[in-house]
Amino acid sequence: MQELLEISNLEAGYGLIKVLWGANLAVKQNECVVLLGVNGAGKTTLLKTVVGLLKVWKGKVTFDSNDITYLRPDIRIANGIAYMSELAIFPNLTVEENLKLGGYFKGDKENKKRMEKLYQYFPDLKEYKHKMGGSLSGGQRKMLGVAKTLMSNPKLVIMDEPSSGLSPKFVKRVIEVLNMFHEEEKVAMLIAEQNISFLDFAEKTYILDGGKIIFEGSVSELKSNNIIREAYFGITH
Amino acid sequence: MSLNNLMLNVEGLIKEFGNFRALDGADISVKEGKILGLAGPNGSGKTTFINVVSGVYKPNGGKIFFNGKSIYKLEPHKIVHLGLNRTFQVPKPLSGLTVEQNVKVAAVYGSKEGNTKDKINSALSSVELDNVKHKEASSLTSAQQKLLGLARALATNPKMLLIDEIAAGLNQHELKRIADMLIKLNKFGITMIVVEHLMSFLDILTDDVVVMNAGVNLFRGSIKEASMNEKVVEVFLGR
Amino acid sequence: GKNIPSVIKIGTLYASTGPFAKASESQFKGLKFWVHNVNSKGGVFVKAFKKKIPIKLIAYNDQSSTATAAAMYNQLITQDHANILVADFGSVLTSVAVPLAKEHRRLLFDVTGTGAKFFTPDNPYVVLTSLPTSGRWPYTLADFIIKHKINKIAIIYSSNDFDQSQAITLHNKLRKAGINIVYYNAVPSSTSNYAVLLHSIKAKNPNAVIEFGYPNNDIAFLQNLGSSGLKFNMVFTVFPGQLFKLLKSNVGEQGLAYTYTYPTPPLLRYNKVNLGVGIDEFEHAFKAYSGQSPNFLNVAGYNVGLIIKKTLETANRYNQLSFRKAISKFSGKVFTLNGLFMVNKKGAQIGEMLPIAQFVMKNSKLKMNIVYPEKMQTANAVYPAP
Amino acid sequence: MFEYTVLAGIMYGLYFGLVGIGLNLIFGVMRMINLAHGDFIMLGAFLAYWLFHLFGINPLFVIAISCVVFLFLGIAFYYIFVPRLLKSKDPEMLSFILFFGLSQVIEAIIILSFGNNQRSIPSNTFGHSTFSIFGNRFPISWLIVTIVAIVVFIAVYWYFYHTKLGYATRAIMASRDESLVSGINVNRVSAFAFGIGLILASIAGIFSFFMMGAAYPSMGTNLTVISFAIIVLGSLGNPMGTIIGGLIYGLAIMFMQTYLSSWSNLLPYLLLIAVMLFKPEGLIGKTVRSA
Amino acid sequence: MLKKRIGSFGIILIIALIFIFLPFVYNNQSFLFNMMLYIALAEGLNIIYGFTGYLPFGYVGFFGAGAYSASLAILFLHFPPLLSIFIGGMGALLVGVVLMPLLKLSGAYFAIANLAASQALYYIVANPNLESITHGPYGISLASVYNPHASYYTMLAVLVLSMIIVLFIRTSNFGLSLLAIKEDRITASLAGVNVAKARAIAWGLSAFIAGLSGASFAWYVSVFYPGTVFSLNISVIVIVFALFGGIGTIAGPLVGSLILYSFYNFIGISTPQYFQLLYGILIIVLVLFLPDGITSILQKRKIYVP
Ligand SMILES: Nc1ncnc2c1ncn2[C@@H]1O[C@H](COP(=O)(O)OP(=O)(O)OP(=O)(O)O)[C@@H](O)[C@H]1O
Ligand SMILES: Nc1ncnc2c1ncn2[C@@H]1O[C@H](COP(=O)(O)OP(=O)(O)OP(=O)(O)O)[C@@H](O)[C@H]1O
Ligand SMILES: [Mg+2]
Ligand SMILES: [Mg+2]
Repeated sequence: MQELLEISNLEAGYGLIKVLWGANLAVKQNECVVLLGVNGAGKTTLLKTVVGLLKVWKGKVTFDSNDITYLRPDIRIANGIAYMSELAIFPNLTVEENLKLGGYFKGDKENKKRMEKLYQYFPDLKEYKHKMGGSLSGGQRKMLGVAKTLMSNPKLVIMDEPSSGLSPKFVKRVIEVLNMFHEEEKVAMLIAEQNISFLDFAEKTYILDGGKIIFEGSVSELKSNNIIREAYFGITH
Repeated sequence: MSLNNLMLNVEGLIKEFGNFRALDGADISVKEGKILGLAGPNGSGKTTFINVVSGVYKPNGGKIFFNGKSIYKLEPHKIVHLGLNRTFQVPKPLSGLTVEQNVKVAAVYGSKEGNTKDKINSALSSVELDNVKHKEASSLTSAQQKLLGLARALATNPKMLLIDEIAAGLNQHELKRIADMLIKLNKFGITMIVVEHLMSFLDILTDDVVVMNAGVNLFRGSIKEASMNEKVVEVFLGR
Repeated sequence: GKNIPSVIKIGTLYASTGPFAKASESQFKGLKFWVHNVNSKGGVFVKAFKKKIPIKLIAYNDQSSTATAAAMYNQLITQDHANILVADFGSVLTSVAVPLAKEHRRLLFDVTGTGAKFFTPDNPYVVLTSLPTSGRWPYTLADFIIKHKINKIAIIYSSNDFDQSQAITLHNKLRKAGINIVYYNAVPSSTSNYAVLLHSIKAKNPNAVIEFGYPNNDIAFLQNLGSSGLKFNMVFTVFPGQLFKLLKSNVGEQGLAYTYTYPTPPLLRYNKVNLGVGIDEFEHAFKAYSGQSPNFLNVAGYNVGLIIKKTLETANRYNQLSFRKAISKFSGKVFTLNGLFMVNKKGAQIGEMLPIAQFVMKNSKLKMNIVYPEKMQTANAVYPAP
Repeated sequence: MFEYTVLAGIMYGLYFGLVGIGLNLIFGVMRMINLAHGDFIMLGAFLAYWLFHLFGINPLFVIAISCVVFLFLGIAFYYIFVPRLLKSKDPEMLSFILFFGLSQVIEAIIILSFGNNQRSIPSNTFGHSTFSIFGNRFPISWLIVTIVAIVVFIAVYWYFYHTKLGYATRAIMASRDESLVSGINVNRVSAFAFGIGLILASIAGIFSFFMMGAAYPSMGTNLTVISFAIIVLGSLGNPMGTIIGGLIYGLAIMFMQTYLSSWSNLLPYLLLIAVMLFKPEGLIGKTVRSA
Repeated sequence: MLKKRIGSFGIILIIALIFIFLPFVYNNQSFLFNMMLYIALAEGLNIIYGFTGYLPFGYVGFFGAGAYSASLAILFLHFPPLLSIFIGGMGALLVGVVLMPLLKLSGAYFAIANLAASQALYYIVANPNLESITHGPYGISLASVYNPHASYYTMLAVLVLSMIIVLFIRTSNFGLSLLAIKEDRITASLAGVNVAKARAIAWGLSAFIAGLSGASFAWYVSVFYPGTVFSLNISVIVIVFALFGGIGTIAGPLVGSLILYSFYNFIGISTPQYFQLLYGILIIVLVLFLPDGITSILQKRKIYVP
């Protein structure tokens, strides 16, 4: 199958500090990729560079066979990428307005339909739809972030730690919802996560370390790698 | 259970935001030297509980005793001086200051006891941030910023800590490291309430958990009992 | 040793920006015009040296700021050693110069700073040249009202030194004459909307409305009056007589018709003078010099020049106290295009009385009549206003 | 008298809502304090003055011209200043200084080119007549200004709540970064909003003659200060709240003038401080959590 | 720390010596006086703005309060000038205490509320109804105690005091706690800092300095109007001076005032018509290209700026 997103030899960072040292990564059409990496490895930096919040220093990013390395973020989004950052929401807008902005490129009618669908999975959001995003609890914000990202029907969803801070019930719920969109709308996903429950649904995994990809492979390959098991899952045998 | 060795005793705590009750009469107590796990579905009021107990938000009713003394509606810095501190779920570093300066403020103003330099060094080494102490706090990753928050709290010589989801977003290996860190601190005599969603993490720390729901405590007992409790499974763990 | 200076240094300030810029620049231009005139004739005659000496004008921009003005006056005195010090326009910018001049024993020629407290018996180093102190302005106005037995008066004034001292004088004089004052209120100098105030005044049904304000206030007042549809028998404002063109362009001839004001040169035409030129000749020459017809402040600036000239011609010795003595000597004897020059012991101007004028419509053109005092009168007042 | 005061207060207040709204819009979208706001009002006034006196163009038509002129001006200023400013540590406070500089430049240029005279458009431009409400007579120009203000408010409301651009503008007000990744062209939308902010200021300027007597180059500072009072009374960062701020200001001034005239300039500021202390988010603002 | 303190003391000493002896060689005392005045005000503003992040848009309110308190002490209580200057400082401090609740506000809200407060104060003082107390719009004349030399050296003392206070804050833990408050109030309070008290102290010191400066100014000029000492321009100019140099240091406001005030005078004299234009352009260019002030050039090179 064709590559949807392709990152090659990516270098980027903040000010004078280089964080990514030539990362390579690819996501195929309708593929689900989980990006692992210890704290500080540069996962957030990588995702931000892909959506254009950070400048690329060196390397190339292609999406849908277009070179998007130097495009503005909004154009990348318009081309079919949806992004959920770690903070994920508009604090001064209501929950409902947040969701609507998730579907910025969609019509009102379509937005309404999608919103109702997402409310079914996240009843809290429905209950608080007129509350300000910024007054929600940490976990509620994550739910809002996830739901907001799914409002548009993108080709590729990029999420930065969608499950952190969610209660176990909602971690399951989020995985369920992502799975559903993955199947129904053939969305490709690139998700930076630490929660191992996400592995069950990944088709490919990458491990980022020190700004470089040090592992690429399927979940079973990952799980059978002893060193990685020790470093990432704390399982020692 | 005699009242004397309750380090923190909260009864019927109420907090309202407009006409919404985020805490609706929560009762939570911890004995000196223990670790209490605090879990519950998103939005159940865990962070609000910490916010109110630490004085960041003013309560609308109930009682809060720390070491036998009421700290109800006391200002945060006074509560800190009594020996109770907390960390934040969404980290709030002093962004423009260096890591070391972050901790220094706490060491100087948090408590009179002890040598400032020593307090800074030991707090930073407890959370393993000594290698980045000259970095600006804003350049740390969010996980590091949470640890920095813990270091600031430690530098105030706390008797008790309220820890809010310090392990969220970490991998299993890192979780273990943080858990060990907390256990070590507990061994030095710091009582704790640890808010966390991952039961496996709480499991390493303690066998005593409270599960909150909708602003009240739903369950108290061991983790095993919790995982078999119908209601807890229903609202928190999910089937 | 008597070494004769090659030039007489006159130091002054002006403001090119800020609230006083417009007025200050006009006054400055008048002074420059005078300097231009005397220098084209080889300078002024200085009696102490029995010799004509050219003038050198040193001028700085204080940008309407008193703090800057203080530093600049100081600069003029201490760095540039100006022989003669001329104040910037108005009380505010003059205020900082008064103590400085006194401290450095330099005679301050105060052109338009009319604040009464500048003039104290213990300070010989200030003299007001081109306007009376503001408390004296309404003397003739009060007489006019008393003489015509106009009762029920409304006085509205902006709360600043200049306007309040006029209001107080008028209030006291009318009270003494037993005239009923039905409305007496201060408004902030920043007031720009008089619509509601006018209705409050109308509610008291006065025969005359006297508004003391800065030019901004007068403009807003007259405009609001015009568009409100309200009518009063008599309306008086301060500035149409000083800044006629400005007021006319802002409120229109209709807005000024039948209102009263204090006329000043060039609206007042003093041609029989014993110092300098008369107003006709001045107007002509000034137009040739600057391309514009002069306003009152041009006259005021020119007038201070005339007084300086007379001072230098009169003083026996070339020092500041002799200058002051010389002024006392010719005070009351000099008549310029600005009227009679007469100062009291404190240096305050008491000669130039401000008459009362009324604008009338004649052949649908605006015309100004002097209606009081009688000896200057050119027409009877049209009262009540049509 | 009471009735008259209320009516005048409302009309005057609506006009002052117009004076403040552009400042609030720019603050809301960019978190920038446009200290040159009053100078843009002054520019609007001068544009109207010149067009009226040179070509006899009625102030109402100047609105259309100023929409074009100030939109371009706004977009240009946005691209020159804002992106750079946003990169600094404390854009909100720095904007304060930067726009102070800009206000100095504008004032200086106008004085250098036209002198520091007061100028006005005759108050009978819209005819000599007066109109009356409940037996109270007001100048016709007030009616026109009131109508203009209301139309402008409706237009702003429409822009914010019924156009995609306005919707995006509100999103940027809430969070610039999140807007970027929601697919909004943040620079373009903000530049447009900046332009609208200046257009609103200029419209207030066009009608300043009828509500404030005359216009002059150095009138800006005072207007900026009053605008601040008004937008905070309503709600900082919420443009529609400005209308409420304006009304309170207008009514307060008129009542003070009627009943306690010499203190009338004090009231808005006391009101402002009181609102800040007891309801700092403004009379209709909302807050988000701090921990 | 000790080294830094000594270094900073050196600067203060040099500045003091310069202003002690300069009048003997350069006799435009008013220029020197204003220079000292603006430095002191910029340092005073620095205390609250540079270290706690509260931008006092209405800083001139304290200045005016100081000028008026001192003048009234002289006129009504017949206090000697020096005592009255102190009363001026206390008057401003009192205003600061009254305005303390404003510190609950943050960012632009605070700046604007403070502006409103200073305007309110101005309109109260200038109100003709209070003529018997404040002389209303008529202004104040202190001709009886006029003494440019004594007031010059008083201003110098105020200047030195302001710099010493900033020095102390800059090099003490108290200063660090203020910086912590600036970054995040809640975090600072959980580090044990009594936020309300710390910022009240900074606020009070800042007000006190402005009050002393205003009082000295009143004595020096001896004739002034309410509009003179409550002019919003003073606030804005002082903010611009402080930012131009760079806030949070002693040197920043000092250098900023020295350069800009000289510029204001000398360029202002030679090219008056274009001065305002140049000044405006200078400010714009500075904010865009050197937003942290000129001293930040050194700081970026890791050179310590006292
Ligand atoms: N704004 C910044 N300025 C300077 N350095 C930064 C900044 N943000 C992140 N860094 C540095 O970049 C590195 C990578 O950070 P990044 O946030 O990408 O890690 P991450 O893998 O997402 O970690 P986490 O699991 O904690 O989210 C870290 O060393 C961090 O200190
Ligand atoms: N300042 C506030 N204003 C309004 N509502 C608030 C505020 N703070 C908290 N809430 C509400 O109170 C409820 C409890 O929030 P809290 O943050 O305590 O939950 P939590 O148990 O910590 O959840 P999580 O596990 O997601 O962090 C939520 O519904 C939240 O929206
Ligand atoms: Mg990350
Ligand atoms: Mg929480």
